[in-house]
Amino acid sequence: MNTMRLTNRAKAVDRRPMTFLESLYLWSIAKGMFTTLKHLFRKKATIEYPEEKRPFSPVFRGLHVLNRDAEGRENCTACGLCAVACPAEAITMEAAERLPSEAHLYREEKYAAKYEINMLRCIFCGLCEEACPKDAIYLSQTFAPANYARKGFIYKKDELLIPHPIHQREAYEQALGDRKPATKA
Amino acid sequence: MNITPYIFWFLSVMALFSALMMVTSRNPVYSVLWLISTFFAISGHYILLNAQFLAVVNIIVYAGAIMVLFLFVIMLMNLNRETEPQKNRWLKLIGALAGGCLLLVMVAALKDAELQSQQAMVGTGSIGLIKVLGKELFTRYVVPFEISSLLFLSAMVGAAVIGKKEPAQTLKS
Amino acid sequence: MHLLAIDIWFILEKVTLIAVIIGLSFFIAMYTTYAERKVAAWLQDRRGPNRAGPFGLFQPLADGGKLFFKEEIIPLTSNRFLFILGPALAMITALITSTVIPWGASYVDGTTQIALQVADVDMGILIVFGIVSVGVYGIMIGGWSSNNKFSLLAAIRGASQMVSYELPMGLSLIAVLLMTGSLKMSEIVAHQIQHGWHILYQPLGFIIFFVCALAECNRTPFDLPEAENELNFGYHQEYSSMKLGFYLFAEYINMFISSAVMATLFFGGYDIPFVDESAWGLSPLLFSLMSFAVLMAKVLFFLFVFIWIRWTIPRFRYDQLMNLGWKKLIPLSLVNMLITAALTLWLNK
Amino acid sequence: MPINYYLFLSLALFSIGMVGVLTRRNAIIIFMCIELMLNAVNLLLVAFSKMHHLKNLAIDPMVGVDGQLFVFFIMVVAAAEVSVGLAIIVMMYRNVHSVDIQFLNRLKH
Repeated sequence: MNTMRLTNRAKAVDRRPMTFLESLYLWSIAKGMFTTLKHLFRKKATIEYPEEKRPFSPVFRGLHVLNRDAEGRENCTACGLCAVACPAEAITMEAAERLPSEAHLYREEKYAAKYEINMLRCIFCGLCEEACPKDAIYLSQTFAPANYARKGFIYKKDELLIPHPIHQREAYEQALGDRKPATKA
Repeated sequence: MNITPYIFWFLSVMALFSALMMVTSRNPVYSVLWLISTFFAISGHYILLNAQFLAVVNIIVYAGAIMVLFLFVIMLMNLNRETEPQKNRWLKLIGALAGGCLLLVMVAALKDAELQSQQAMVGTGSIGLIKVLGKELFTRYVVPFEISSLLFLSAMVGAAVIGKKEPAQTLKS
Repeated sequence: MHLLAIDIWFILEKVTLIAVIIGLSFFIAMYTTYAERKVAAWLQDRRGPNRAGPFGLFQPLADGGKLFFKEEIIPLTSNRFLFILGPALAMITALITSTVIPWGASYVDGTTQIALQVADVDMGILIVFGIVSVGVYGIMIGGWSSNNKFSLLAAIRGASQMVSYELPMGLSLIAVLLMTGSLKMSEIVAHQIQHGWHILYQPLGFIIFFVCALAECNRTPFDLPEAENELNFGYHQEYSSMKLGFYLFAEYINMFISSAVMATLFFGGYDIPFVDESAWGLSPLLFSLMSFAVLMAKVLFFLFVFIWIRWTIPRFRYDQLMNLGWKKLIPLSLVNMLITAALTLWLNK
Repeated sequence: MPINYYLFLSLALFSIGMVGVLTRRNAIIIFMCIELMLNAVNLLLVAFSKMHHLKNLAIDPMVGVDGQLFVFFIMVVAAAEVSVGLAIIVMMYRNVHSVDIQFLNRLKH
C-alpha cells in the first residue's frame, strides 16, 4: 500500500452481505431519524440578508467610489493613471479645466468632466486604487447591485462620487465604510 | 313527515340513469364512471334498508377494487371513443328490443304476484349489522366461507398465470 | 327511519359539527404546509419561511392567494369535465373520512348529550376504508383526463400503490378489531380507555398501519405518484391554479385524517394516559374541550412524524415499493393477525 | 317501502344490463354489464331479506340473514370472476390488439 493517505478518515468499505437484522433497516432508519432530529436543535446557518449582513473581510473590494477631500472637493484630476492601470479597460474619462468659480468643487485645476466605469468589465482587482496618486478612487464595501439593462452597469460620475462630507454627513460616513482611506489634508 | 320515500326515489332514479348512461356512453372510461355511480346508488339503497355491512362492502369491493381494475385495464389499453367497436344499428335496435321485452315480460309476470302487499323493512332491523352477519357467517355458513376463500386463492393463481407474459416475450429489465 | 326523520336541533348540531370539522381540516392542512416548510428548514439548519407575518405565519395564506390568482389552464386535448372532477373527488374523499372519527368525549350535561362525532355508525372503521378505497379515483381520473402520458403513468402508479397498501392496512386493522370486538370508533376508544392503548398490544400492527398510512397519503418514502423532480411531478402535472391546490391540499387533509385515525385506533383517541380524567370533576364543557385538545396533540405529533420522515428517508424505487407491500407487509400483517387471534382465543377461554 | 318498488327497480337495472350485453361489442363493457346485472340481483336479495325479516320478526329475529349472506357470497364470486375475466381480456388484447368480441369468432375456425 503505497498510496498516500490524505486524511485519517479513510475507511475500508464493508462488503459483507447484510445480516437479516441489517436487511430490515430498522436500526438504520432509527439512526437516520435521530440524525435529522438532532439537526432540529442545531444553530441555524441562515443569515437573513437585508437585515443582517455578513462582515466583510478587511481586504474586500467592492464598487468604486470617487473620493472628496474634507471640504467636499473632488480629488480626481483626470490624470488617467487608473485607466492605464486597469487590466480590464473598464475606466474611461474626459478631463476639463477648472473655472475660477469652481474652486470649491474641484481640488486641482484639472478635473474629470466625465468619468465612467463599466462594472460589467471590472474585475475588482483594485489596481486603479493603487495607481491613483491623488487618492481619488478606492474600492468600497458595497457590491454590485442588480440592474435590468447593460447600460445600467456603466456607472457615471454622479453614481460613483462619494456624498458630500459636509452637506450629507451620514451618507458620507456610510459610504466610507470600515475602511477609512487616509484622506490627505 | 318522512323523507325515506324521497331518498328512495332519488337513489332509484340515480341508479337507473347511471346504468343507462353506462350502457349508452361510447367512451369506456365514462362507462366505468357511470357504473361506479350506479354502485353508489345501490349502496345508498342498502343503507336505506339498514344493510350497513353490505353497503360498505359494496363500496369497498365494487367501487374500490373491481372498478379500479376495470379502469386500469381500460387506461392501459388506451381505449377511447374512437377505438370503440360498434355494432350495426339494427343489431343494437334488436338488442334493445330484446332487453325491453325481458323487462316487459317480467313486469307483467310479477305485476299480480301475491308479494304485492309485502313491505320491505326500511331503516331499522339489526340483521344487516356486522355482528349478526358475522356470527351467522362463522357458524352456519363457515363451510361456504372457507370454500370461497379457496375460490379466491384459485382465482388469484389463475389471474397470475393467465396474465403472465410468455417467457419469449419477456423483456429483460 | 329514525335516523333520517327531521329533527331540526339534531340537524343543526350535526351541521355545525361538520362545518367545524371541515373548517378545522382546512385550517390544519393549511398550517401543515407551513409546518412542513418550517420543519424541513429546521432539519436542514435553515430558518424556513419567516417573511409573511410574524414567524411567517401568514405564509399559507399567501400561498393560497397565489394559487387562487394563478392562471387556470385546462389543456386543449384534455377531457374538460373529468379534468375538473378529478381534484374535486380527491378533496371530497379526503374530507368525508372525518365523519366517523370521535373528536372528543361527548358533552354530557344533564339530559343533553352532544357527541363530538358526526356519525357514530356501527361500521365506523369500515367506512374509512370504503372512502379511502374510493379516493383512488381522484388520482386516476385526474391523471387520465390530462391526456398526458406522464400523468397517466403516475396515476396508474399511484392507484396501484394505494390498492396494494390497502390490504396490509386492513389486515393489520383486523388484529385491533379482534381485541375490541367492535368496528364502532367510539367503542374502540372506550375499549382503550378501559384496557390500555392498543399500541401496547399491537406494536407490529401499528408499524404496519403507519407504513401503509404513509403509502396511502403518498408521502415520502412512498411518494412515487408525485415525485416532483425526477418522475415528472406525477398525476397533477397538467394542473394549475386552484385545481393543483386542491390536489396538494387533499394530500394534507389526508395526512391529518390518517393521523387522527391512527391516534384513535392505536393511541387511545382522546384519552389521557395513566390518569382517570373523568374523576377530576371538570365541567362537562371543559372536559369535552380537554379531550379534544388531547386528541389534537396526538394528531399534531403524528403530523410532525410524517414531516420528519419525509425529510429523512429517501424515496423507494417502484419495485421495492411493491415488494415491500406484497411480500413483506402482507405476510407480516397476516402473522400479526393470526397471533392476535390465537391469543384472544386462548385468553378468553 | 313496498317490495314491488325494489322488485321493479332491480328488474329495470337487470334489463339495462341485459341490453348492454346485447348491444355492445367491447368485451370490457359487456363484463361491466354483467356486474350491473349481479348488482341488480343483489339489491333484490337484500330487499327480500328485509321483507322476510319484517314478516317473520315475531317468530325468529334472525330470519333474513341468509339473504344478505348470499349477497356477500355473490360479491366474493364476482371479485374472483373479475380478476380472472380481466386477465383473460388483457390476454386477448395482447394477442389481437382489440377488445372487440367479434374477434373471438375466429375461435370457430
